[in-house]
Amino acid sequence: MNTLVDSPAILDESPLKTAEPPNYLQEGGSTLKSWLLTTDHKRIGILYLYSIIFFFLIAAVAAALMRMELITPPGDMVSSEMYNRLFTIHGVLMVWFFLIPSIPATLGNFVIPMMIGARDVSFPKLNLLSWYLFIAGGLFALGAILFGGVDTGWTFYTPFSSAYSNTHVVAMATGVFIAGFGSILTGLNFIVTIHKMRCPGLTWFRLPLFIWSLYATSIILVLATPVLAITLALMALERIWGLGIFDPKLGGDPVLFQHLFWFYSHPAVYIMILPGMAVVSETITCFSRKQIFGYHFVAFASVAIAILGFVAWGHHMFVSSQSIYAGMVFSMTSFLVSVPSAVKVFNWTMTLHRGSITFHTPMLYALGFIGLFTVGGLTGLFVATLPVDVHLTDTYFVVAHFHYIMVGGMVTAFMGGLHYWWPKISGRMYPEKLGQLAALVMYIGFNLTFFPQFIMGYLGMPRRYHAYPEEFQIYHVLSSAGASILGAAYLLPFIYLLWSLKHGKKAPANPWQATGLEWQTPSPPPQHNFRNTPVVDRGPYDYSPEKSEEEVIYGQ
Amino acid sequence: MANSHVAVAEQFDDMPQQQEASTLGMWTFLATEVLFFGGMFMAYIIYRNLYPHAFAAASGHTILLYGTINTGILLTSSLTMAMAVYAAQQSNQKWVVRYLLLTIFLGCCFLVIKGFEYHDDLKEHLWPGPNFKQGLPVQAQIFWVLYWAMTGLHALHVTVGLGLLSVLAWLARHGKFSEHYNTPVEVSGLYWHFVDIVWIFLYPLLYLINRY
Amino acid sequence: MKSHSLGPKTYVIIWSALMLLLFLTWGIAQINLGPLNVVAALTVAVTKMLLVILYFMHVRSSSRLTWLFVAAGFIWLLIMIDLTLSDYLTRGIVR
Amino acid sequence: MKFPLFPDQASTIAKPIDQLYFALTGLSALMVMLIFLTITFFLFKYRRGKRVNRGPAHIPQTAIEVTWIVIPLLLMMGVFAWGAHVYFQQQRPPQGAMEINVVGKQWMWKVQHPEGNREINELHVPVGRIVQLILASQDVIHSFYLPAFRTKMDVVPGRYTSEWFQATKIGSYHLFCAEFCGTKHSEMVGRVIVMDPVDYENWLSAGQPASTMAQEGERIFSELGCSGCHVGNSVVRAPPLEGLYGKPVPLQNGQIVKADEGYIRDSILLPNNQITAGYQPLMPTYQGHINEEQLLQLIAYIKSLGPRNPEVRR
Repeated sequence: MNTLVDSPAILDESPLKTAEPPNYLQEGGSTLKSWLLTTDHKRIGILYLYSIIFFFLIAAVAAALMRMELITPPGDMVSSEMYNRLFTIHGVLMVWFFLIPSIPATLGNFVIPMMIGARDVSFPKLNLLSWYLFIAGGLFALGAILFGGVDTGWTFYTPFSSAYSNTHVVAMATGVFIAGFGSILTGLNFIVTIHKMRCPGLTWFRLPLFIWSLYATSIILVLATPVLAITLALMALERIWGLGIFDPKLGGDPVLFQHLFWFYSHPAVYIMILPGMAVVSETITCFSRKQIFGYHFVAFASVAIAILGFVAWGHHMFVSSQSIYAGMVFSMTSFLVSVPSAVKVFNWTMTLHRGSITFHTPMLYALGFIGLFTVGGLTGLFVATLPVDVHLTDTYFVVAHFHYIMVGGMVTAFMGGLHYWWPKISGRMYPEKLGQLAALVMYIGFNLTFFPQFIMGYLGMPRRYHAYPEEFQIYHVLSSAGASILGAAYLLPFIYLLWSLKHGKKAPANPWQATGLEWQTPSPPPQHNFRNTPVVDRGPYDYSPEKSEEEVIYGQ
Repeated sequence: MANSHVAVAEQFDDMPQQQEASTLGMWTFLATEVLFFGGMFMAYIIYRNLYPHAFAAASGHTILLYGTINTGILLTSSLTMAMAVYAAQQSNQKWVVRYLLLTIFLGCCFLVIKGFEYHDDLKEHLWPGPNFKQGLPVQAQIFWVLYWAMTGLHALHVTVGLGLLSVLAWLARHGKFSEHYNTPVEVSGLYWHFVDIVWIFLYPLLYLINRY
Repeated sequence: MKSHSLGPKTYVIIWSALMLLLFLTWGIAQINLGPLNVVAALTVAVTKMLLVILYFMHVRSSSRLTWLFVAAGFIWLLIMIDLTLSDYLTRGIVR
Repeated sequence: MKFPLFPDQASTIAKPIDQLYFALTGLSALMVMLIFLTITFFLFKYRRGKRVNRGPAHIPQTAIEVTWIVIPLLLMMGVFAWGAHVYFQQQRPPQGAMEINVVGKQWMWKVQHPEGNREINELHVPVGRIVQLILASQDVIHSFYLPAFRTKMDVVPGRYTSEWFQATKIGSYHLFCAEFCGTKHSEMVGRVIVMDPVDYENWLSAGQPASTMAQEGERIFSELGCSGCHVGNSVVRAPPLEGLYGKPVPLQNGQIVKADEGYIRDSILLPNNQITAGYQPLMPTYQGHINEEQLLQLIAYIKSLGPRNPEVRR
């Protein structure tokens, strides 16, 4: 049940006489200053948690307004200027200020050092700096929104962004640029931490798959984000000083901007899914009490996705006037990326075989993830197929496809991970029944919101349209109805999780009887995670379904 | 990123772990930097490939003398930086400071010369836009956009490096570095050498097209 | 603590080589070699870079992990350049 | 409220693309069923408290892994090859296409037929004819999207792109701008009207344009003073344009390029890049003196110039 030789000693030994030694929330005080100057990875994780929820709410309001506007065909509720700002706000905030930091910077920050038996990340001050960069970037973005917004879409395509838009493009790009450096530093911190801070006995193939996935994510953060930074900087140069590197009037090529942008933004899609896979590998094993099926394959699939993710970007540009031969190369590589993703799904499925399955909230989210990610992944094949994509690109089919991955995949996994580690983070249990209810409602709401968009997309409904021909209305109405259900499903956990902070049941050190070092220390953990450095002598997921059954049948 | 105390930072077990982590961290950061500059190098490759004549014509207006002298200065500053790291490893307090100051001096020389060069470039109307120098092909402006962006960003990196080195020199003067603890010097050295490497490529790409 | 076999003597030799290469690349640029000019200039630049990386940055005596990280940056850059060129070099072939 | 399930199939390429789409849908449905049924089965069979064998299963793990890596990989490559095959048909215009010029600008589509007819946000085409659109943008990137024809192409400033189709059904279909282009992006829409060829001829002549595109181009040609260098005996200074279109042009640097629309466009706007062998780079740029529509007219004029005197060309 545990991966430690001496875990009882760790749990029992307490240097202080009190029954409960201070945890990370108490040690160092609870003043605002103690939080804003903390270098504790757990506190930084929580700072991120609050910040990304803040940005999520703004972006969600933008989405809600858009869905309301789209209930009727004419653009009658908001003006087209407003609508364009709304989807830009939604895209920019969701991508850079919610999804990219969502699991890595919150749950990742919180559990990575604990999972590898370390006291903290390698560079705790740098970790705090990442958060401040994130916030500084966020303030620029918010500023850009408050002073009139931006209407370029999150893709900032030139020459519209560099020469034609009359909005605060530079401020928004600056925000993304700064936040980008925050995520580079987070990735750097994780890479070094995973390489250099593992506790004795924790070899690479004894690492939980969460670590493998986040390592793969960090590779992308470190190697892709700088290209986004320089691309946005070049775009801003044109806007500020007329240094038109992509300006067609000087012989510049707007399509080069797209190459550079997607060299970052396609791998970034995997920043937005690998951490979700990371969470699912943890929860699906825990709640089926099973060793993961094909550990090595799942681990290497993460790395394969990270690497292959870098060679597929051109599939966003099949109709951009790029060479059709390049299109073929990128189409082929896109199909290749689908294989390791499929391997993961198959392995999770087989993990359930001969398990001892319970349906706690994190498990429901994990199963939801598999379902929605499968649909998202399979529709990815449609848009990787060259001629089909020519028809589908820039339609609602693509919108539905990436929401299945990013919301159905990443947000679902984030919710699952948040529930899974909530006892560790807060020291309190969440209300289980409400959790299960929210997970089910989310599943229904999500599918109702986004499935109609596939059909609408094949019919030819273009994305980023403020008004549309009336034959698409039925699907927009269904989608908006689903969105309101989805909204409720996301709101519910916020309420009961906040409630549980005060009124939830006190959580034991290991409520799920999970393996993994983070469960071998009290909930909430002490400031430096472990009282003694743990020593590991076996691989992860050392579960026994038979033993769990005995506990059920013969009592604890 | 590394603590300036001789004591091992609390998240680490021992000094080797701390040093390895810092060095690995810097290498990771440099990989990031490779791709940061890489975006512009790629734009350069694409456009030079599309407009070889315009690039040759435009490059002819860069000031080869300044560029060459600056290359020599930066290469030499890499030598003094390497020597500073070596002196720190030998616990040679006096020479750490001297080599660091020498490196800073060379870095400043580079920036001053670059400043003169920029001044002359501007006087020649080589800033792209409506007042761009007459008689050059339109696409020459693309070259000059790249010139300003690449050298400007490089100069920014030199400036950051000078800041880092100044802090190091100050710390070294207070005897912070020895054979037991010299990670900051070594890690900053890596950064400085990287900045040098960027220039090693900028020099032939910007200054040396069709000089015959 | 890594033990470096490198000392001032090696550094000065490397520096001399770098200066020599600088002179060389400047000289070659004055001669018309056609397309070979670019090749020569880049060969010299790569050589200079390797000297700096291997000696000044101590990669020659570093762990395999460092080699991997050094390589990663350049390999990724090559991925970016190659695949983008796959577009630009084959554009307009089919009409 | 309408409840459409499938878009009109109104071009020759629509059918092969829809076949591919259905194949993918079938494949996906199969995969979804496979995964969902397996998971559901496991969830019921192995839920906690049920008496079943949970002992270690002796499954040939590596064999299974290799199977579910190789089979999807082969399937994927199959789909890729099929897709690439259809893609070539979709991208390569067949011989004998009639050309129509389209200029996208914020926020309208301006169409010019070679006969001189112009329309805005409407495109009339005859059924059964192969139509190739030459697309240009006056400002930002647009995308010319015809869902019923399953075709779409970005309209990129600074160059010509093209798309082709062969309409199979008479009717009126949506035209959308599919690349976000600013405030009124969603109003940059129109109709494609597919007509019987006879009706199309009637429509063309009913429009009664004063002059054809090439004639318009000829007017611009003399207005801009192009004839000063490119016509008559002055061709010593500038290359002659007669019969130029579609021919290979030897350049000063030894390269040979084909004189297509893109080449002529670049030669007018960015004249110093591709110098014809044997000439000096004397031509000034006409950037800013001429808009995209006039440029297309000018090119139509140059295209209309037949070979004048074969000996003059080098």
